[in-house]
Amino acid sequence: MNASIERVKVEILLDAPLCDLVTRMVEEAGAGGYTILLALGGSGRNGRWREDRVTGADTKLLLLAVAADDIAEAIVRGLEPLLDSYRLIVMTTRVGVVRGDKF
Amino acid sequence: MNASIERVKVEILLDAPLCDLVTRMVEEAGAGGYTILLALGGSGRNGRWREDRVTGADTKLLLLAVAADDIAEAIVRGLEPLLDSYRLIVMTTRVGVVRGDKF
Amino acid sequence: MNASIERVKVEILLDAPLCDLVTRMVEEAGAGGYTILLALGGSGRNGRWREDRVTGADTKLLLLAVAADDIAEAIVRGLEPLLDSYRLIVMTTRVGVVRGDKF
Amino acid sequence: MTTLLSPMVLFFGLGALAAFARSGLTIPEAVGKAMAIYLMVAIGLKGGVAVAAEGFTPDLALAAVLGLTLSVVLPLPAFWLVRRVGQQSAIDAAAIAAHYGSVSVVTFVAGIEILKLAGPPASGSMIAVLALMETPAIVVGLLLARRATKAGGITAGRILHETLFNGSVVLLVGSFLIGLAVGKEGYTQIAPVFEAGFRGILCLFLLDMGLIAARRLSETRSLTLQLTGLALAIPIMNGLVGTLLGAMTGLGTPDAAALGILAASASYIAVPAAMRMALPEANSGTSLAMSLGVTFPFNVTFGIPLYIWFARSIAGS
Amino acid sequence: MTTLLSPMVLFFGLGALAAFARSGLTIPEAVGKAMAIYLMVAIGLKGGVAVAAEGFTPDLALAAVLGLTLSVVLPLPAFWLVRRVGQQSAIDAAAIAAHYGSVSVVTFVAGIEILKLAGPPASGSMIAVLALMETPAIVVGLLLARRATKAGGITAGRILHETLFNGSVVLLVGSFLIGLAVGKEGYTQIAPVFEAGFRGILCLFLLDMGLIAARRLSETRSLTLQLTGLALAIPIMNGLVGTLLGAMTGLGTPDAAALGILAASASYIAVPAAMRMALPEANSGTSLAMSLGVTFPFNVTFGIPLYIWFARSIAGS
Amino acid sequence: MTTLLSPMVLFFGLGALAAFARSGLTIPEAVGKAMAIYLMVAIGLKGGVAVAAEGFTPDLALAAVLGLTLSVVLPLPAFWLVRRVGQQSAIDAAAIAAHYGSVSVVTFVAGIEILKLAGPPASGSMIAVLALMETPAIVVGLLLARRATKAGGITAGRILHETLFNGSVVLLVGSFLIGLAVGKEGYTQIAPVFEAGFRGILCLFLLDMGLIAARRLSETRSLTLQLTGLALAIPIMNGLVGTLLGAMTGLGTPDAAALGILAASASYIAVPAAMRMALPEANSGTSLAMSLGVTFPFNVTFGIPLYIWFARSIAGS
Ligand SMILES: Nc1ncnc2c1ncn2[C@@H]1O[C@H](COP(=O)(O)O)[C@@H](O)[C@H]1O
Ligand SMILES: Nc1ncnc2c1ncn2[C@@H]1O[C@H](COP(=O)(O)O)[C@@H](O)[C@H]1O
Ligand SMILES: Nc1ncnc2c1ncn2[C@@H]1O[C@H](COP(=O)(O)O)[C@@H](O)[C@H]1O
Ligand code: NA
Ligand code: NA
Ligand code: NA
Repeated sequence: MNASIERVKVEILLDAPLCDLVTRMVEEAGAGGYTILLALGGSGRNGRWREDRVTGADTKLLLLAVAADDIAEAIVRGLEPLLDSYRLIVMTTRVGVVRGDKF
Repeated sequence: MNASIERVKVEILLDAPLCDLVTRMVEEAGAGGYTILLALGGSGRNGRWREDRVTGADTKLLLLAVAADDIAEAIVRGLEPLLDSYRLIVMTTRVGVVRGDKF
Repeated sequence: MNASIERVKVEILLDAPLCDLVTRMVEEAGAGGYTILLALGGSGRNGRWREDRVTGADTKLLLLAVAADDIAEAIVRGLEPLLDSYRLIVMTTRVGVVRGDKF
Repeated sequence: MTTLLSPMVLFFGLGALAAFARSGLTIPEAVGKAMAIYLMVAIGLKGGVAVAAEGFTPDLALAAVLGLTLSVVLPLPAFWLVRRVGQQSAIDAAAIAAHYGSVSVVTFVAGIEILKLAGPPASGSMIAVLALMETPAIVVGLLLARRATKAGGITAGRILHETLFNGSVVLLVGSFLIGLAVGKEGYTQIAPVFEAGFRGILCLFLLDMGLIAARRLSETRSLTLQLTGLALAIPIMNGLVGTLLGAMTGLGTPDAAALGILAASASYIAVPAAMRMALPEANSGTSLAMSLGVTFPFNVTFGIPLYIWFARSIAGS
Repeated sequence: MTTLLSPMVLFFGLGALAAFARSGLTIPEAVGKAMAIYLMVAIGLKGGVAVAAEGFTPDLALAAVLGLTLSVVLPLPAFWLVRRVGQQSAIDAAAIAAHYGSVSVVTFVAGIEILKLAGPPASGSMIAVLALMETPAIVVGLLLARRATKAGGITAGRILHETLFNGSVVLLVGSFLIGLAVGKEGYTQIAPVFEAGFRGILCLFLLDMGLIAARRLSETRSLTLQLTGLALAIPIMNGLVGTLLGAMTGLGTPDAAALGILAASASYIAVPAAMRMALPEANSGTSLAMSLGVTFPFNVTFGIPLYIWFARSIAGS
Repeated sequence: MTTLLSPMVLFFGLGALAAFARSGLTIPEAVGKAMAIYLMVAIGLKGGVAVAAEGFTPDLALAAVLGLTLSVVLPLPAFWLVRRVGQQSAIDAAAIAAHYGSVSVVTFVAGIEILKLAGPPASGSMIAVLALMETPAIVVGLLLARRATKAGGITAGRILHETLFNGSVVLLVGSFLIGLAVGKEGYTQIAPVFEAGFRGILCLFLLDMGLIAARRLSETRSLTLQLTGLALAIPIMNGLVGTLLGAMTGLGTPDAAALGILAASASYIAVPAAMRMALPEANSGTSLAMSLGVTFPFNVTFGIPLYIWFARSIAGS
């Protein structure tokens, strides 16, 4: 795709109570923006969960930020200390973007 | 993965009021289908937003279409004139799909 | 990204009534976990649909599981017999993950 | 016909018009579900409280037997018609037949209210009949499809379980039993929500149903003229047969009308979900367009008054 | 001023405080929409029932003409002020002007209730005026932006359709017509939900609006001092002009106040959506911060009592 | 015991049965949240209106001091028991102890209603005590975990803020203050929604809670026999201690029972969220399975009647 530039899509699966903390870190790493999706349910080592819990404490979110390589790396590095204790999942994918100058 | 064929996943982040317009363009580009997810919130150059706005005007959607290379390119090309004025974000990723004949 | 290991992200678009069946199969293939997002609407060969149907029968979900190559392959192989009759869409993408030992 | 000008039918029409005019009006799914849950709990409770007062009458047993019979038998002519007239495959015809043998809670609720507006109401025990009629047609539909339901490892037991314990059956039966247990005195303390609110919420719910039915109709690609005709003919036929059967076997006039309404109504919640699992090859677009896009609106506007009129005519003759 | 201590205003304040204190309190979007739908249906129905009783009076025609005129004319001074004082581009100024020419249903509903608490209520027909005032300012705004709205293949017809058939117009007008059709007797059967619940739901809805308005205000990046001043000055100006116009042309005092409230209110639902399509280059952050973050709270707390007081003062003089 | 046959408890049981039968019944999260918001606003308002009528009594100050004391002290034996009997790590035990020192709004609301059904109601000021008891146990829990809460840059101040301003505290306290401000006359205009609807909505909410608690119980992997025993023993112990303390210090019988209910109840909303931030290593599965899956159902069915009976027995002796 000719008009397209390569960038990194960082996807972070996180618990809702951590949202403020994680978005702050993403912004501090220099990301120009991010978008958050709501997860409906899932399963992991701590058992199954679904969204229709009263206790918002284990609602999960999927944060998605498109960024240049160095910023993506800064995001991931910034989160690393949190990964184990907060059980975040972080994925990075190379994607083509149009309007690459934006990120 | 033996049974898998390469296709392009096009992801478009768009404002809800543009949904009709963008889906029409995706269909006209020849895509066999698409799926839409709701974004819960985000942040960009225009500040933060969250879904619990009364004003649906800045609800964001994530449209996702799997397509063959040429169709994906047509989708992206078709959207290009809209990108700046409507502040869409368009990402393309190579993905493996099963049932590749479908797309 | 130095700390990052390659894994496969398997994305499965499925009808809500099949959720139990598919998650069971994903678990049986050995995946350590998965996360489910709700789709809001879409279009395919069977026409358009949106989420605000009473009839939950055609609500669509997007299941997302990060797994090692062999497990991802097992997931896809396990689902293959269902693909045509249940009209699932299965995508696989190579992603970088941190905490790769987890998957 | 005065029922056509009742607020409930008018709100249904408003929703349909809004959808056809491609208005941006939408009602969030969570809200639609909340209203459905409210209506089912309210109707279950009221039925239970009524039966607690009336006691279990022979009429209830009779109505139950009639309902079960109808739910087993009605898929058969529907299957035959959809194959012959509708030109559908055996699997599609079986799925559609299951929809028409089963029932629609919302059609029933609307019917009960229209009955009440027009004269003596149906007895509370008809809610139990409603619950009994949800499942059998699904089994008959699967038998008609002439195949073991083992696609993708889904067993028949699994599907039966899903159907017997689907949300609306559990809510209806559960609330019915709670109403039975607490009786009139227990009900009084929680009654305001379920009594005063009922018709207003039903209006808003029918507004939503109008939107949904009309959108389904305008987005479908698989509805032929023949299938549209059948989506009108089958409910009329079933409704008249149900009413007649009730009247002939000695149910009271309102209960005969209610049985007709149940027979005429077509499922668009429980059956589609079951078919999606058990007969995934069936085209769910076709069956939903018929039951939700054509039959439901027809019943709410013209069908219900017709079955009531028919029940009264037989009784008067 | 007693209205400031009414539960409605206090709940609005609670929501705003919760947002400023960065409390975790949120009201799910589906619930906010449900309450908005409820309020619009209730107010439409009541208006229709009232007009069914009152009949179409010359006052209604007069109020309609006045409302349309205001909606066409008011964007002009707003545009001029936003360009000069606010230092915005023509496109941004046009978008903002459209917001102020159009109306806010919630401001209107709150105003109607505060009017009712304080004395004789506005007549039911003002709901029709509300519906008439939603759209014209959008057209004027687009003309002010001096460009054919053809960005990305979106035609002017398309935008007009979206605006004329947007959800709130359809609900308001549809419920109004249903109220007109069923009249007082038809309304009685569904009234409990829409009467008894109204003020309580309005409280909860204003709690939500307080949260939303305050969050909008604290998250915005584009609100200058000048724009904040204009977001206070324009509604005051428009409100006084609307009230005066109503009083001078002979509308009753409560209707003149209601017209002032409509003129003063700024859209934050229909217009932003239309502008997003038609003038995508306009900064929606600025216009929403003004209409939702500043003007709406001002109107709910100080503006509405001011316009009511003004209407009474003219009448008393 | 008649309270077990109250509609509220029966709906809770229906929800639990539906979940255990793996029925498809779900109540959308938005709807559950809406009901929770409604209940908290209603209970806050009623409390405030009651205190506006009663005035601030010395009893209120006494109840506040008792509530704060219990919330600080009760985590200590719970921590010890969970470490010794439950064999959990210090961090897990601290998190669990915080849950049991804090309170559950829903248990309290159910308790207040059951009290009211059975005799003289608790005084409105107990709502203020409820709000006071949400936070202190969290601080104690963090101290028990013997570590500065600085994981990932989250400061103690941040966590305190999140807890003090969490949604339910803000809603309860805010509505309480609004009730206090508007008094009986101001409340009358909005009362229908909050009075007539209360018990019916509580039924539907408990239906949802039954589903959620039972699902939590059946999906958990970390609940041992010992932990299940503690999830029954700790609330009984706390409930009896709270009731006794209230009775001995001279609170009226209903207020002593209410204090017992508060002491017995375990948080499953505010505390889990705080622990997720402050003690992320703690296994939230275990603490939620105990508080939501075991203690909550126990309290709603057997615990509340027990504490009420105990309060009356002491008073009668
Ligand atoms: N780099 C990014 N990655 C992901 N989402 C983004 C990014 N930049 C912007 N967005 C999303 O697009 C919306 C509009 O962006 P903007 O036009 O920069 O205000 C934001 O609110 C985000 O939801
Ligand atoms: N190419 C595609 N890309 C993304 N989603 C698709 C695609 N094709 C189909 N879908 C989704 O799958 C659903 C069923 O597709 P179909 O079986 O073709 O009707 C559609 O409603 C879409 O939500
Ligand atoms: N391999 C995975 N792929 C996708 N999501 C996962 C995976 N593992 C865990 N999750 C998600 O992360 C949540 C917490 O995981 P855990 O910490 O393992 O309990 C789960 O409930 C899932 O939603
Ligand atoms: Na039927
Ligand atoms: Na205006
Ligand atoms: Na406690």
